[in-house]
Amino acid sequence: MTLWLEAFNTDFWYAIVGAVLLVLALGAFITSRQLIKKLLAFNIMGSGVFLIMVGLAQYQHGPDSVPQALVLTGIVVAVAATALALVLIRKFVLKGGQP
Amino acid sequence: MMWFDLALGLGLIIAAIGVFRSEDLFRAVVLFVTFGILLALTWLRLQAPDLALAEAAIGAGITGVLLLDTLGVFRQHEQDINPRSSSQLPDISRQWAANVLALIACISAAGLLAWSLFNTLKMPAPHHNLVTVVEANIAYSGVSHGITAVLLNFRSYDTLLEVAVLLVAIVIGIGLRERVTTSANATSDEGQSKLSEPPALLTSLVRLLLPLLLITAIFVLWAGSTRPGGAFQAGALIAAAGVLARLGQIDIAARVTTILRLGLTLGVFIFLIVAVSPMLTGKPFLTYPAGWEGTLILLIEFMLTISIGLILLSLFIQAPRPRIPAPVRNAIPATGPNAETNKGGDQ
Amino acid sequence: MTLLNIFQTLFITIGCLFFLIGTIGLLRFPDVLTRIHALTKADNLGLGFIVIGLIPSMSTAADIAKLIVCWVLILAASSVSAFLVANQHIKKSKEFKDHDVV
Amino acid sequence: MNAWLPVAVLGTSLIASLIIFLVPDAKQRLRSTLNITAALVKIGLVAWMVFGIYQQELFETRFTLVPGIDFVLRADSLSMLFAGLSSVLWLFTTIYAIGYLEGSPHRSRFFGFFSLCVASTMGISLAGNLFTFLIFFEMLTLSTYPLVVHRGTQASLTAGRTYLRYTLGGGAMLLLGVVLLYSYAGPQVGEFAETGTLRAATSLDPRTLAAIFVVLIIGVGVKAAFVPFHGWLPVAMVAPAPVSALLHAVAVVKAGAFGIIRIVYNVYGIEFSAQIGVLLPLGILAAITIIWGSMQALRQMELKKRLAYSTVSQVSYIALGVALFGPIGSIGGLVHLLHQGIMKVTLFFAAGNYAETLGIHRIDELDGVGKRMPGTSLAFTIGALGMIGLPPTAGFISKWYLGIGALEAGMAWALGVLVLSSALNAAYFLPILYRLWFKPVRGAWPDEQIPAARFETDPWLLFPTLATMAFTIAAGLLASHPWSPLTWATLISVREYLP
Amino acid sequence: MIPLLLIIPLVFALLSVLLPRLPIKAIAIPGLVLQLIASIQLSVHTYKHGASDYALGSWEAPLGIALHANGFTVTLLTLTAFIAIVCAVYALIYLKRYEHEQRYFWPLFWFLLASLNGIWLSGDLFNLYVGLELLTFSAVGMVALTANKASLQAAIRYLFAALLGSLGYLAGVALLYGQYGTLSIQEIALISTSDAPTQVALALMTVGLLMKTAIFPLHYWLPPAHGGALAPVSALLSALVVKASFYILAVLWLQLAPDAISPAAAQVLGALGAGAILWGSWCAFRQPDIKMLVAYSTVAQLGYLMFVFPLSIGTSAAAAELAWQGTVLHLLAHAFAKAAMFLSVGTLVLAIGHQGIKDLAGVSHRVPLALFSFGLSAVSLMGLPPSGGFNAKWLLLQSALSSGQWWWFIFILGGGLLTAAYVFRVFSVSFIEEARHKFAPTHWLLDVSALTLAAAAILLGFVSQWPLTLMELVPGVQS
Repeated sequence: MTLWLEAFNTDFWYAIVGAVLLVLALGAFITSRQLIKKLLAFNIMGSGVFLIMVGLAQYQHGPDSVPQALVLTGIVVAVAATALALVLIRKFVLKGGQP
Repeated sequence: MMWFDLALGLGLIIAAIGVFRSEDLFRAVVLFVTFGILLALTWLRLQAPDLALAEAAIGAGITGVLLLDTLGVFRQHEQDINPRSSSQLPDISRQWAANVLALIACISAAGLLAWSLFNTLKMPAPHHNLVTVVEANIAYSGVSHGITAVLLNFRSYDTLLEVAVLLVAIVIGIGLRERVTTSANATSDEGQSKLSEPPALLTSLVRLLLPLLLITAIFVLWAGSTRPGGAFQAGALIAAAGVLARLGQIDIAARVTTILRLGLTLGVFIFLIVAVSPMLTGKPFLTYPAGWEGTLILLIEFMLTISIGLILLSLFIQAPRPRIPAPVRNAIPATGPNAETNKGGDQ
Repeated sequence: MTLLNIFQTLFITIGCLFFLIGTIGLLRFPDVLTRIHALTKADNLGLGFIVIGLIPSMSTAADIAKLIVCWVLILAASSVSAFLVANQHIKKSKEFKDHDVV
Repeated sequence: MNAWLPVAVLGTSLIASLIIFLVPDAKQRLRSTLNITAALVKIGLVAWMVFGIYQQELFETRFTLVPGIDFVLRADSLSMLFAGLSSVLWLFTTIYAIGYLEGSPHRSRFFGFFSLCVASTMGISLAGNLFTFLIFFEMLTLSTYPLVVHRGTQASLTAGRTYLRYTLGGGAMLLLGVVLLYSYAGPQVGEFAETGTLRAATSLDPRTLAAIFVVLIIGVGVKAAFVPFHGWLPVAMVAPAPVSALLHAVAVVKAGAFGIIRIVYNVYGIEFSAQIGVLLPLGILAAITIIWGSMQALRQMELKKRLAYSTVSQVSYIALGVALFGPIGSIGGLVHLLHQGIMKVTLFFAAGNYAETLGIHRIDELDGVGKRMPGTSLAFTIGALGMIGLPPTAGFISKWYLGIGALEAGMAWALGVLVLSSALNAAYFLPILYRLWFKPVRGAWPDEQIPAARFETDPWLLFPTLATMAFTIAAGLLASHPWSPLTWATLISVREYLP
Repeated sequence: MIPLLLIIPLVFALLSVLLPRLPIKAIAIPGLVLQLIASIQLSVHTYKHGASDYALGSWEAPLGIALHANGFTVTLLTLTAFIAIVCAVYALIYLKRYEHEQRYFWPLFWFLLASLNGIWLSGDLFNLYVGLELLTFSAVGMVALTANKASLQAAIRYLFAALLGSLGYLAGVALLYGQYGTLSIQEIALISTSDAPTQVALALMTVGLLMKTAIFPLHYWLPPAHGGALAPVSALLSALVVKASFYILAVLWLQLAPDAISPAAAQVLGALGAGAILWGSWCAFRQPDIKMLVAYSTVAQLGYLMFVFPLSIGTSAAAAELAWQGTVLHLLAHAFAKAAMFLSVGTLVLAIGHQGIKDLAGVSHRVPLALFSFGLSAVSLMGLPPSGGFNAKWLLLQSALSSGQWWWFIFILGGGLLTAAYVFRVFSVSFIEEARHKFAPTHWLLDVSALTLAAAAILLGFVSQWPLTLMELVPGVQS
């Protein structure tokens, strides 16, 4: 029992939430047919991974700026990925593709 | 405080499920933006204010705007090509196979993650503790805020590559613009944005908000060296200002001119120059000259803010839009400026 | 439980109450216009109360000023966005033929 | 200088092929001179090396290709036998081909691949270890495929496909065998030593070595057209005459036979292979092929098909000679490698002449050709007699030695096989000779292209045929001459059987 | 100077974004020559002094990012520089008729090179992630350049698959950071233990990287992307981009935590590789379109690379050494041969105007040089002797035998025969006499560049000693 109590310090809980988000988003990514839904699933999956990264790194010795810097880079890369995907999807739909 | 974390965590998961289950795309995007805001709150709970700021500005803000703009383009595209059935019935077998595959993937991923998370609990503290190392070296990094030190000094190569990633995204965006961007079509781009005259109230609010946004952006940039803030968040704020100006019909960076290209590449260019110059005196790549770290980092951050702002803004403006369909175009001269074509659901 | 604490908790609870009313209004009202009405009015008022409730616990004058500026900005933004949503709704829906649109 | 000679021999035809590829089709004269000079230079170099080997000099080029395995070109007595044969016959085939392909399109491409093919044959003969042998063995497949499909008709394409299926399969088997041998017995086993390297390695278990031997022989046997794998040979008859002559008399088939000789003599060593008892099955397989090939040849009514099946059986004579555990037997096998080459080339040249001048493809159209084309028919007759093994020709000598070798090795049944096959050879060659000389001409020739001018056919075609015919007779009569193939073969087998 | 290899492509990329059309083409070749010189200079340096480390911003490994240049990295750098020059020369002429694409091809080309060099040199897990993302974006951009419906769909599918892969990789990095507290590969290699989180992290990273290397079950995105793209683009993608994620996988499995991986897991990867060979060859055999045939052949040939895992984990050092050498040679030979094949196919399609294999009739004497380079590269792909492909196959076969895993034999040998099956489909058609289409003349430089790469593949067969000795100094397995 002691394990679960200790798990409830905030950081580890958010790591678990991140893991759950990752799994849910993975399932949604594969099943969804619409490209935008896939893109949303990708973003949520990214956030899940970031939560795991910061949660796992910080649950024992408090705030650590290295994973936070990495996640900041990760968020910016995720935005770039979303913007690129949207550019491609819009052009694809304008050329007569199915969203 | 434990109950708040529990609620916030569950809230995140419910928002995510909401996004996946909703059929209508608009609903999904709105729920996604709420998910972004909840995530910003979580970062606060994880004592990562930088990430909260970034998530709110970039994750929920810019991504939300891009998604809504795309939905607007889809809806307008539907109207142009006489609305037929939204999508023909997908063949069931492919859907069934996708579901089974998704199930297997989810179960295996969940099992793996649970098994590893469960074991990390039993593990001793990790061998290396970078927190102490960062504290030890922060004095030499020229800034007092840990994250900015890591981003722009200890791991500055990552940041360089990351801005290059942003630059590639916008280069592709410009590359895929409507092929016929020669003069004949360029005016129509202009004409189109002038088309739907925005309500006066919006323009006045925009005129009020713009200076305020720019001041906060510069403040966030400046605070970066000591408090949470920095180039990326400031860049996102500038992009938000640009988007607001675009909605309020104040036209900036609409057409791809050489000045815009210079602006886009400015950040990486200065970063490279600052990184390469010490190499002439024999120091390794990306080292800052001894006493100058603070000022050089600020210089790079300033340039980065400008180009990130411009890149994120251009990603919004240059994204492919349907050219004005023929019937509407010849309708413009007759009825004057306030023709009623709705330029995408930007509200 | 000094006087200040009572004052603060009182105002913040009133603020939350107004938020609660706003959300109930959102759920109960039938069409778009009434819902915007409920949302903007109740929430802004609620926020005002919370800001007042928070002011005593702020240490420096600058923080208080920031809080108030936040409130003013939210007021401006929510009213303009409410107006735009209404404007859009009128343009879209059929029965408001005669109203001209600003 | 010695280290660079083998590479020079290989280089002549490689460089020639690259240049010829670039020469446009129209420039007939330039291409012909290039071809012939390359052939003459090669013969000169080979003669120089033969002279050097006679003085016990060593010619070797070696450089490491993959760690632990070297690319070795070494000229020893056995390689000179095959190199000499191919370089001489390549000269005559080139002259013949220039005449044969007078009007046809893409000649540059043909001659480019033609010299590439001979380069790989040279490589096979000069290979110093099993790895280099494998490299050139596969290169041969690649360079002969375009020659088989040269005409571009649907029939030649299907023939090409079957040809590939067999040869690539064989190549894969050989690769498998070589890798098994290298990893089981170590890379130094691959080196071709005079009396075989495996003899020393007594520690290895003979059963696995025998299994590896079988895999190697199958890999090489496809090209040597042993019975179950000979399918590609008759089908590849669709190719133009010089190709089937070069392919079946010199290049592909002999490469297979040469491979068997290398494996038995230089890798396993004749005594060791006898020890692990692989020679007998090899001999039986060769015997079956000899009998079966001759039987099939009887049933063929088309001239080139009959010659193809006769090649199938003749090549197995070499394998039989190798399987006869005794110096005389191996001399017979080795010398037959050379004699059969010369005789078969003459026969194919003659067949090509008939097809080219009179348009004759079937045997029953051959009535009374002797009068119309006396020279070619004489060459055909000499070649046929050689095949049967009558005294004045080279064929007689190799069969004679094979017979004695069989007796000496105590395999009387091998002698029986030889006699039976000679009878079968007579059965399918003599009727042709009878038609040639004693049958009256039946009506007009199917498709007379070259009129009977001063010579019976194009001089370019006639002279190579007569030259090779002269060689057949010379090899037969001057057998004991110090420079003759027979003495050379005895020199090789003497070295094979040293202590 | 290690960082030079990172700076040159980035500077030229920025110039290509800024400058108008003409100067971009002008600076392309000089920049690439500069890069080749830098990589050769680094190779010579490594040959003399062995592996070298380089701390960026003079911050040591656990905190800062360390670049690591050993024998394998240097070989890959020179390979990238060489193939990039030839593809650039080809693209200069090939893109003459694609006016708009040309403007945006060159910046993406340079960013691709920058990310490739970054990945070869980097010794830091998160830095590899950012490098992979930059690589994916520029590759997707190049695929989507032609902006027609099919290429856009292929680009979207490629982008989603690659993003999914990088997220898998990032999840693994997150777990590893949580477990060891550092991101530097060398640091983790020292203290790595085989416990649950490390194995799960490796599993996630492996699945992510398999998705990005398009190994058998996760290869659905590669054929439309590589088949539909412009010829120089698909040459670069097939030869280099796909190899980057394989390089990271190899570094992870063989350097990061060799003892954390069970031989059974390695056998699974080997099975995937075998499946890739069979499935790729089977699909390639059935493709009517020549570029799709070559794309599926990439899927098949990538299967060979997977054999390094079962042959080097849990086997004797000698077998592992042979397997590693064989894989390196195969990687080099496949890069040359596949790039040459895509370039020659590009010329053929340019001359004929159609992409069907049946339309190739009569090509053998109208566009002989292109077909000749196609033939040479086919020889190397099939692993027939004089080529580099043969040496690689030879080493893999020997390693399979000495490690006693005979079952890989069938796939290595069978793969060669299957490749022959679908390659000779092209040859048999090209020897047909009457041509079906009018042939447009093609620029001679197109043929020359394809020929140089094909000749390199064949020459590798003879000089395969150089890269291997370079590897010997600091063999990938031990360092």
